[in-house]
Formats: sequence, C-alpha cells, structure tokens
Amino acid sequence: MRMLSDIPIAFLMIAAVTLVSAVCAMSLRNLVHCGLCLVLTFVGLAATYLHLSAEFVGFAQVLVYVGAVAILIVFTILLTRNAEVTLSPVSQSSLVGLGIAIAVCGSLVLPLVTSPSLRRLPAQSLAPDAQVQRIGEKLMAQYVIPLEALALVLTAAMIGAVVIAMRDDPERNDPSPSPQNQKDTGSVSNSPAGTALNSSSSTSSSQRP
Amino acid sequence: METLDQIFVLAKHWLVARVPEPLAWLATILLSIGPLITVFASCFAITTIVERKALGRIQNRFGPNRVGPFGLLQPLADGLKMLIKEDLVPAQADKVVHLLAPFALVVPAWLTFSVLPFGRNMTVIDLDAGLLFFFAVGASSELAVFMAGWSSRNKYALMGAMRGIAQMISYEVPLVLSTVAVVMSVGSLSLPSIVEAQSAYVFGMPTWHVFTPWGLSGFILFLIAGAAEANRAPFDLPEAESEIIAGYLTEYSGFKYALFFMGEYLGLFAITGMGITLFLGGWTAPVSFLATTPSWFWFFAKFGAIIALFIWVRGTVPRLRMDQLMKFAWKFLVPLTLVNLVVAAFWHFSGTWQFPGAIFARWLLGAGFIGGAYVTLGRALHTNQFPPRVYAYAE
Amino acid sequence: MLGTGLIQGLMETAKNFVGSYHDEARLVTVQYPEEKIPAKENSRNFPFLVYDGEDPQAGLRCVACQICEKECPPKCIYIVKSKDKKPDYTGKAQLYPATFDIDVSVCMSCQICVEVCPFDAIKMDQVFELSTSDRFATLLLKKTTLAKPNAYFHQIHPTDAAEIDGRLAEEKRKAEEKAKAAAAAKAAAAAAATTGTDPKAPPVGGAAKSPTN
Amino acid sequence: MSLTSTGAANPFGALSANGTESVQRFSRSPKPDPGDLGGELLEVSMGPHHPSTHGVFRMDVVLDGETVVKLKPVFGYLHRNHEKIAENTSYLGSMPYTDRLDYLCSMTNNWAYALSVEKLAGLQVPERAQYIRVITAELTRLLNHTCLIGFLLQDMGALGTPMMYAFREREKILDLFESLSGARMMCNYMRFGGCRCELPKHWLEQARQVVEDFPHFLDEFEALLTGNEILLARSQGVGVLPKDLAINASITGPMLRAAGVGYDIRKVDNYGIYERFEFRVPIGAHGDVFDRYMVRVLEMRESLGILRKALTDIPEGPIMDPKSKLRGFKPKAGEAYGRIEGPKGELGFYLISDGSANPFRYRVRPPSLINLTVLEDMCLGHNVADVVIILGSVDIVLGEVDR
Amino acid sequence: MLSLDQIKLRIEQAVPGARVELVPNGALADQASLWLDAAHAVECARFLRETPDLSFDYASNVTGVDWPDTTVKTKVKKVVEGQETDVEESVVKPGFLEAVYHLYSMTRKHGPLVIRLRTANRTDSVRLPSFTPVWRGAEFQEREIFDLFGIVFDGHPDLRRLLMWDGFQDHPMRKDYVEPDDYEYEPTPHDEVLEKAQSRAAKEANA
Repeated sequence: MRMLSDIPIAFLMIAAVTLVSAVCAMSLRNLVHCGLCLVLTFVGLAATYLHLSAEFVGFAQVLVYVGAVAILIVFTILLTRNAEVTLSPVSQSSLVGLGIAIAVCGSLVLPLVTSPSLRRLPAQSLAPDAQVQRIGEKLMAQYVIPLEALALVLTAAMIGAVVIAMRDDPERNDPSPSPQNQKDTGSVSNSPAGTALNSSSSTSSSQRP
Repeated sequence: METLDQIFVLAKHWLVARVPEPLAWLATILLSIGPLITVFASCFAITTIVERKALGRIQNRFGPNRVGPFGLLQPLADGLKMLIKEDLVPAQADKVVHLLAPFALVVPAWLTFSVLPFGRNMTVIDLDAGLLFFFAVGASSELAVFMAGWSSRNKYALMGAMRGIAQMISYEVPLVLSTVAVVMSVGSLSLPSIVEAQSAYVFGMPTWHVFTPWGLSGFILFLIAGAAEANRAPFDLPEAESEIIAGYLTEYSGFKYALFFMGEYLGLFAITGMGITLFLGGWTAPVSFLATTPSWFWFFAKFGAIIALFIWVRGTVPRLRMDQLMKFAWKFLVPLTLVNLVVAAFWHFSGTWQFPGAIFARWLLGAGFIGGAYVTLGRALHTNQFPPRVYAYAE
Repeated sequence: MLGTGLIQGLMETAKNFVGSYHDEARLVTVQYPEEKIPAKENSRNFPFLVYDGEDPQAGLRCVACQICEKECPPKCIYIVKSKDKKPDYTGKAQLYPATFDIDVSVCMSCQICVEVCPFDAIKMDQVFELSTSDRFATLLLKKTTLAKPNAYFHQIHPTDAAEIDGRLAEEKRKAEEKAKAAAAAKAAAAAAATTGTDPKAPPVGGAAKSPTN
Repeated sequence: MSLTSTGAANPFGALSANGTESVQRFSRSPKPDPGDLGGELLEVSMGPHHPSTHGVFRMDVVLDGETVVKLKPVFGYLHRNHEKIAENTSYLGSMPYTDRLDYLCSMTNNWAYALSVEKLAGLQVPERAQYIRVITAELTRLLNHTCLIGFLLQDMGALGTPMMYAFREREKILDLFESLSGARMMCNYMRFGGCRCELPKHWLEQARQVVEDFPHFLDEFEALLTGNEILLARSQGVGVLPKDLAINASITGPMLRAAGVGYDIRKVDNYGIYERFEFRVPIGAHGDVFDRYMVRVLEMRESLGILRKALTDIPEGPIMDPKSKLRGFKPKAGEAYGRIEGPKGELGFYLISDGSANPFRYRVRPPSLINLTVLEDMCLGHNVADVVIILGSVDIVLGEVDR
Repeated sequence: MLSLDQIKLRIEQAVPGARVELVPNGALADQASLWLDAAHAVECARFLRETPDLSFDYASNVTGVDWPDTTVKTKVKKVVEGQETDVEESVVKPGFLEAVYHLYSMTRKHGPLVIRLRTANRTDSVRLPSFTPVWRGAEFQEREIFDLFGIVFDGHPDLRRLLMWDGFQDHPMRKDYVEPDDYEYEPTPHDEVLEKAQSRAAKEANA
C-alpha cells in the first residue's frame, strides 16, 4: 500500500484522464460527445479530490457537477436543433483565444505556485480535517453569511427562471389570433357544427397545398 | 448466535489470513466485492421470477411455471436467452455511446451498494459521507439514460430519455430532502451510525425512525420518490410501453438490454436498502428479544418486504402522465418533505419535554402538522376542481 | 382524500392475489398440454367426411355433388367427381368423390359446408392439434385423412349424430319399401305381360350398409 | 347499483380544461413568434406496430415537445376488401366473414347482417330466435365493454391487471358462445330468419349463472378502478368531445352517449324485441375519457337487467322462419339498410340485391372507423400519453376499421 | 317523419331549381330514396339538416355504388325488306357511380332518409359535391368512396385515399376491377394463381 502512495501512479492516471477528456471536450465535433467528455473531466476532478482524501468535496463534485450541471448541459444540447457542428475547429480568432487562455491560466497558476501552503508540511492525518460534521459547523457558524448570500442569489436565479418560463404560457395560449386563423383557413367555415368543427377543419385544410 | 451474526465477517477474515501478506489488500477487496455482486445479482434473478409470479397471481394467472420446479429456473433461461440473442445496433446510432450507456447505468448502481450496511459490521466501505456518496453515484444514472436515449437515434428513445431525465432530476429533490430529516436527527452522514442510532429498544420495541411522525411520512415520501427514481410503476413513464414503446430502451437488445434491465433493478434495490437503513432500522431486529438473531437476516427480510410492496403497487396502478408527474413532485412531494423537515426538527427539540403524556403531545402535534399539510396539498392538486360526477339517464 | 382510491385498489389486487391460491373461480387458467378443457358438444374446428361401415372409401356418404365446394366462403374445398358410380346407403347408384381435398390452412371453420350438405356427409371435427412445420403439404387434407367413421361422429356430436342416423334409417327404410314396391310392381307387370325375359334386379342390397351404432 | 354513479374529484388536474382551449392552442401561427420559445416540431409515426394502437393502425403525430399539434390517422393495413369479397359470394357465405369484422363481437355483427338481409327478403324471425339474439347480443356487449376497459387501462399503463380480470370474465361468456355456436369468437350463429341451431341443454342455466355472477365482478372492477386517483387524473378532462361535434361527425355508441346525446338504436329503432325490455340509457355530461369509461360501466349494468329478463321470459318454439332457405337464397331486387346498436356504435349493413344469389352491393357501416373521425379533434393539445388513452376510449377493432 | 313525397316537395320549395327525383325500392317500401341533382345537392343537404321539423343531423351511412354499363335488349318493330319484323336491338345504357347517404335525426329520432347522388358516367365525369361540410361524419366515408369507387368529391377538406395506399392506381370496388395476378403471391396448393397468371401472360403475348 505504501508503494502505491509513494509513486503517484493513481494521481498521474487521474490527471491524464482529466486532461485528455478536457481537451476532447473542447475539440470534438459532436456537441453531445463534448458534453460527455466534460462529464468525464468532472469525474476526474472528483477523483482528484478523493485522492486528496477530501471525501465530501469529491462527492459534492459528483453530485453537483455530474448529477446536475452536466445533465443540464447535455439536456440543453439535446434540445438544440443539431448536435453536429459544421464549423472548422480552428477559427480565425484562435490566436486571441490562446492568448486569453494563457493569461487566465497564468493568473491561476501564479498564486498557487507562490502560495505558502505549498511549503507547509502535510497534516498528520487528512481525514479528520475533512469531516463532514466540521464542514457543516464551519458553514453554519463561520461562513453563514456567504452561505446565505449564495442561497439568496440562487433563489433569485430560480425565481427568474420561473418567471421566464411562465411568461411563455400566456403568449402560447393567447386566444386572439385563433379566430382569425379559423376564418382564414377554414374552407368549410360555413359548416354548422360550431367552433370545434371549424377549428378542426382548419387543421386539415392547412396541410393541403 | 454471535458467530452466526458475524459469520460472513469471520469468514472473510479467515480467508484473508490465508492469503500471502503482499496480496492481502487485493483479497480484502475481492472478498468484499465478490459476495456483494453475487448476492445482489441473485437478488435480481430472484426478484424477476418472484415479481413475475406475484404479478401473475395478482392477475389471476400462474406466472412462469415451466422452467424447473415451479418455474424457478426461469431467470436462468431468460439470462441465457439474453446472452445468445443478437445484439442489434441501429445503423445511424452513435455506436460508442450506445455501447457505453448500459455500463454507465450498471457500474454506479453497483457502487451504491458499497456503503449500505447489510448487517452488523457488514459495510463494504464505511464512508464518513456515505449518504452523500450514495446520491452522488446514483445521480449518474441520469447520464446513462441520456446516453441511451440520445445515441439510439430513435424518436421514442429520445422522448423516453427526456422524460427519464426530467423525472429523475425532479424526484431527486424530494428523495434527498426526505433523507435530510434523518441526517438532522442522527447528526451523521455515515450509514452505519444511522443504523446504530436506531438500534436501541424501548419496552422491547425498536426505536426505528419510521415509528415517529416525521419518520413515517418521510419513509412513505422516500418510497414514492424512490419509486420514481427507479422508474417503477406508477412512475415508469420513461419506459411507458403503451406510449413510447420502451422509451430509451427501444433500440437495445440482447445483453445490453439485460444490463439495462439489471441496472434498473439494482437501482430499485439500492433505494430499498437505503430506505431500510434510514427509516426501518437497517439490520436491527423488530423486537428486542430477537436482537440476537443474525442482523443480515433482518436486513434481507425487510428488503424482501419492501420489494413485495413495490411489486404489489406495480400490479395495481396505472401510470401517471408527464405533467402530472412533475406537478406531483414539485407541488406535492417537495412541500411535504419540507414540512417533514420542520416536523423532524420539532420532534428533535421536543425530545426534552418531560411532562406526563409528552409523547402523546409530540405525536399529536407532529402527526397533525403533517396530516394537515397532506390534506391541504392534496386538495391543492385539484387545480381544475372536477366535481364528483353524477350520471344521468336518457328519457 | 388523496390516496383512498389507490388503497381500495390495492386491497382489490390483494384479494385477487390471495384468491388465486384457493379460489377456483379466480384462477381459471388451464395448463394446456397436461390438462384440457373437454370439448363442448357443439364445438367445431375443421370438417371431416363421414363414412358408414368398415371401408372408409367405399362407405363415404359424399356423392360429390359439389354444393359445399360452391358454397364454401373461402373456397378451401376441392372436389373431383368420379367417372363411375357406386350405390349409396339407400342402394341408389351415386357418384363419389375421386378427389376430396380440404385446405385447412384456408378453412375458416364456418360450418357452412355442413349446413348446405344435403347428404349429411360432411361434419365438423373437434381435433385442433394439427400444427405442422409445413404449411402446404400437411395442411392439405386428402380424402383418406378426412374420412372418419360414423362411430366417431357419434362420439363427438352424439345428439346430432343420433338424429341424423334416425333420419337416414327412415330414408333407407322408405327407399327399400319403394324399391320393393317398385320391384313388386315390376314383377306384377312382368307377370301380367309375361313377355319380359330379364327383369333387372332392383338396386337394393349391394354395398348399402346400415349405419353403425 | 344506485341510480347514479359518482367519481371522485380529479386530484391532479389536466393539461387543458377542455377541448376548445386545446384547439386554440394549436392554431397559433406556424411561424414562431419572436418571444416564443417553442422549438422544432417532432414528427412521430405511431404505428402500425406500436404497442397500443390496438392493431395495425397508424397515427402520424406532430409533436411540440410532448404536445400533439397535428394527428392524422392512417388506415388500411388490415384492408382485405371485405365488401368486394361479399359481393362475389352468396348471401350466406358472407355471414362467417362478418364475424371477422369486429372480431370481439361476432354475435352483434351476425345480427346486423341478418337483420339487413331479413329486411331485404322480408323474412320474419320467430319469437324464440329473437330472444336468443337479444341474449347473445347483450352478452357480447358485456364482453366488449369489459375488454375495452381492460385495454384502456392497459393503455393507461396498468400492467394488464384490469385486462386479465376482464379476460377472466370474458372467458365465461366465450364458453357460453362456444357451447351455443361451436366457436368462441367466430360464432357464425345467426341465419336469415332466425338462428342456426337450438340452444344446448342447460345453456340457459349456465347463462343465468354467468349473468348472476357478473355484477359481483363489476363491483370488484369498479373498486379497483373507478375511485383510483391516477385513473381520474388521467381520464378526466382528457379527450373532450363536444356534443354538437359528436352528432355532426356521426359518432355513435357509448362515445356519443358520453358526449351527452341519449341516442341508443335499441330505443330508437326498437329492432328485434327491445321494446319489451326496460333499460335506461346512461349519458355523460363531459364527453371525456372518464365519461366514456363510466358510460360503458353503466351500460353493462343495464345490459344485465335486459339479460335477466330475457333469460326468464324466453319462450319455446321454432328458431327459424320456415320461409327462409339456405341454398338458392335469392332475395328480390331492391335495397335495404339495417342497423343495430352494436357495442361500439351503430353497425349497419347496406345491401342492394339485383335478384341474383350474390348481393349486388354490400356495405358495412363500420362504427369503429367513423368514430375515429374526431380523433384529431380530441387529441390536439394533449400529450402523447393522452393520445393513447383517447384512442383506447374510442374503442376500435382494426378488423372493422379497415375491413 | 314526413313522407318522401312531402320531403321532396319541401326541398323543391326551399331550394329553387333543385331537381329531386324519387327512386323506388323494390324490397323495402319505407327505404325508397331521393335522387338529388349534384348542382343543388349541398344546399338541399343543408336544408335537410337545418329545418327544425326535419333536422337530419346525422349522416349515418355514406357509401358508393357502381352501376356498370348495361346492355338492354329491346324488341323494336322495324321494316326490313318491306316486312315489319321484331328485331332485337341492344342499347347500351351508360353506367354511373352513385353516392348513397342514409340520414337520420338524432334530435327528432327519425329516419332513415336515403338520398342519392349520381355521376354522369363512370369514366371522366365522376365529380360530386361533398357533404362533409354539412355532415362531418361523411369525411372518412367519402374518402373511402373516393378510394374504392373513384368518385371525386368537390369541397372535401382532405380528399385522400383511405384504405388503399397513396400510389395505388385503380378503384377496387368498381365492378370491372381486375385484381392483379400477384394478388396472392405465395404458392397455393392448387396453383390456381399460377395458372391465372400464365393464361394472362399468354393472352397478352397473343394480343
């Protein structure tokens, strides 16, 4: 067991999978495949957390990113017109993009490298530190205000989503254009069976040339 | 009795001790996973035959009774048939995703069993955040459904996948919320400690969570949401045969279909095992004088009872419609689980009440609150207010 | 209240579940190859040809009148008339079917051939285990397969068979009387004329057989 | 059974409150509005081997999400030109073919055809045969309605339990038919001017036993279904058929009565001897799937009343008109339309005779087909799941739809 | 219900110019029918539907009938070679297609009223007005007539084949329809189909 943890084979494997799938997520043609690779990236990240004995964060990563975010992404892709993108993978602005990517990466890596935490000795035992109960206590005591603020933002976002979704309904059910439609297309509009007949015949007439 | 209770644990230790030291870790892993897979795979086989026979009896038929004595070898025959069947993949299908989908369902389903305590000291990995692990892994089954539905290039499969994902996401909320009450009351996400918390006896009766107002309603809510999560009737819309053929399974055949089939049953078993662990005292015996009987026996006895309940319900009810399903989740189950949380908190804090008859007062208040919410929310579901109908006769 | 109807339904299915173990009326399945429901007297499946006496071909009641062939709605009967004649049960010389085929893969068991047959020669069988692996050859029943004794007819449709036997016996009796009368008259005429040298024997006797049973 | 039957309130509500609203919902302009989030429409071909189209029936459905915006039924997969076959065969030869129209209800098919030919040829049906016809027709109605409810629940996703119960009871009626006519489904029992054969011994007692047991079964069936919240939620407010449209579209049978029109040919035409029986015609007020279900249940209870009376009153006597003949049946030139209240609606046969042995024109008025006229109207704005149960509640048999 | 003569009179009063003819029925006196002329048929139909005391709101059975050309042999007295003799002369009576509607009233519970429409011939002039705008119940049945008999209904909202497939050419319910040889393509024990096909092929080869 010691040998395994001495040589970070596991870490290297996880990292490789994560990176490769991340690259695939960017470069594959098929959007759904991209989405699925992204899922793999998330899983790899979760595995990294687990490897660092951060159980809770790892599971939370899976639950939130694989269980919710990734599903949302693929669901969105599913509902779009075409999953196959015909654009060339390298566009004109790729150089600009590369520059931005390097800049972002640098700004993330630099503080990490200069961080004093790297020079700190690893704790004797990592597990007790990451205990769920302690996370909970910290969240509910020390970080209660950020937590509540986050909750508020998310609630606001949810209400916003609901409002957007609701506005769709009255437009769709707007009855005002339908009588016109019936008169315009109903070739048998003088039929006497009432509105229901009229509207149905409009459906059948609408598909005739 | 003690030995019988721990017989599997002792056997494992005995076997591991026989293995050379450098390979002991491998032996431990294999001896944990092997029995798990064997036991639940046979549970799957037994459940299929029992379900078919029980449904047959419910429908006044015999059910399968030709293969082997009383038809008990039917699962073997079915399995063999599935194995040797031609594996059809649609020409337009995304073949890689189509192939991976069943595995994406079955592997997480197996993983969920690793945190369930099947008996005293019988948990494969006692994770500190076991409950979280359970839901995290369980959530990835949605992905499998999506992969199956999308890769098949079939409209029915796509509709099935859309239904499936929407349903699973929606029902995950009440499912998790109903377990939060337990976590609140126990104060741990570790499943063995949740069972331990229910293992005491008062006057010879167990202190299972289901014997509290919030526990009872939580248990029922958990079962309902769990049935939806596992695509069981009346929430089997993603595979609604009469509407969308077989949903996301439409283009699957042979062994891949069998894997899917197994994955779904494993999901049901996982939900059942979790329900038992959280609310029915896990492996604890139902009365104190039986406490010395093997713990794993009680786990599987409860397991069988819950599965029977699922079969019974499946034999009785028709299927809901998609919008009704959603409405039921968001307008009924979620509010009710939230109310349940409040009641659980009330129960927790009123535990200190000392006056005579306190237990009745607590019960009355808790049950009244939940019952009131149930009736109110049930009424609120009558959005269109169809009155009871009276039928007239002509002339 | 929400859920009461569901619980009522669950009780109903539970009742049926338990009932299927002890209540005959609830578990109606018959385990087919081992058990069989006794055929009802009126049951019909495919037609067969009735013969009287011992010889299946000689005793066929069918006179190849081809009415059934004409009336058969799906046209599954195929008859070729014989070139010669043979006497029937009343002793009258009749044609007989040289070929009589029924294609039971076409037959729809409607019983119209039975109804229109003026000679009570074709009747409905109750055999239904006729499945074969060959659609064409084995399901085309020939005259030899179709011919079944009157005793068999009695066995499967006793009421019908008894009535028909009675009628046939009556007809035969009448025919015999008539033949006798004719013979007597002829003899009388011959005697009166005393010129006849070779009065033909009336076609009584011969292959005419009384119906068995 | 009390005078009225009630269903509990709908706990889930429906997608749309009534049919008109759903129709309006459809008739939005084909071009998407700028604010409209509606995506691509999905065209799905439901059938011809979809599990719940009751045979080889196809619906070309256009879906917006899961909402139906267009539905075109496609027929003819089981077309065998029954009418042409009948014009090339004798009058009698068509009788067994009528069994195969609506293969659940061969007795009523027989009766409708026999009735038309009797009108054409001016034959009288003896009293006893009339009673037998009523008994077999009402038994057929029981059989058809129980099976239909079973199928409907199957479409609703009830895993066959109601269907198996229905089939268990159907079995008893089929046994009666077998001992009477020799065949369970393809009875071919009635003849022009009467019935083919006399009732077997003890048949009336057996039939009485079946009729006595049936209410018990119906009670059980209703306990399982009528109060079931899921059934109520699924069926109430779904597939509403307005009264005017129902009349105008020539809808007949339980579907028409569920829409609130009390038109029952047994009452209107008084064919056979129906004027001797007291029975009521249940009508629905909403015209939705639940009403169609309940009207059928109530109709079965009325049929039981007719059966009880018929089984006690049946007289002795001949069962065939002596004038009728099997061979060489040639009615004089002319035409006749005869119709009966079949379990699925008005089943009529229109015959033109030119004096020969074969009908010059033979026409079946198929209630199953004509009741499908309004399928699209009922389905628009509803879900795919609703389409299936609406089709189930129409009660079609493809043998009759396609002929 | 009014008698057919009365209804005929009422229609003629209500719809000016309409030609209504009574067609007797040899078998069933009370099911005689009215023959409406195609030009005014829809108006007449609407009148029948909307007049309160008639209110034929229910078109029960709608069907087609094919009356093929008939050869009527009549004996005509002719002077042949100065002698008056009876000469048989065959006159071809042109056939026609017919649409028959059986109307009932659901509100007044009477019926049937049988009305017929006739085309001019069976070949090129086969158009009739559609009653679907008046009675929706005629929709599928008129489609079926169009399919099986080949009557084209003007004003039908969705006139497509109903039972046969779209690419099908002929009208199978017509009396002169010839079924194709490969009607039953599987060998039957008596090989009738094969013989038929061979004889047909031989005939075609000769021609």
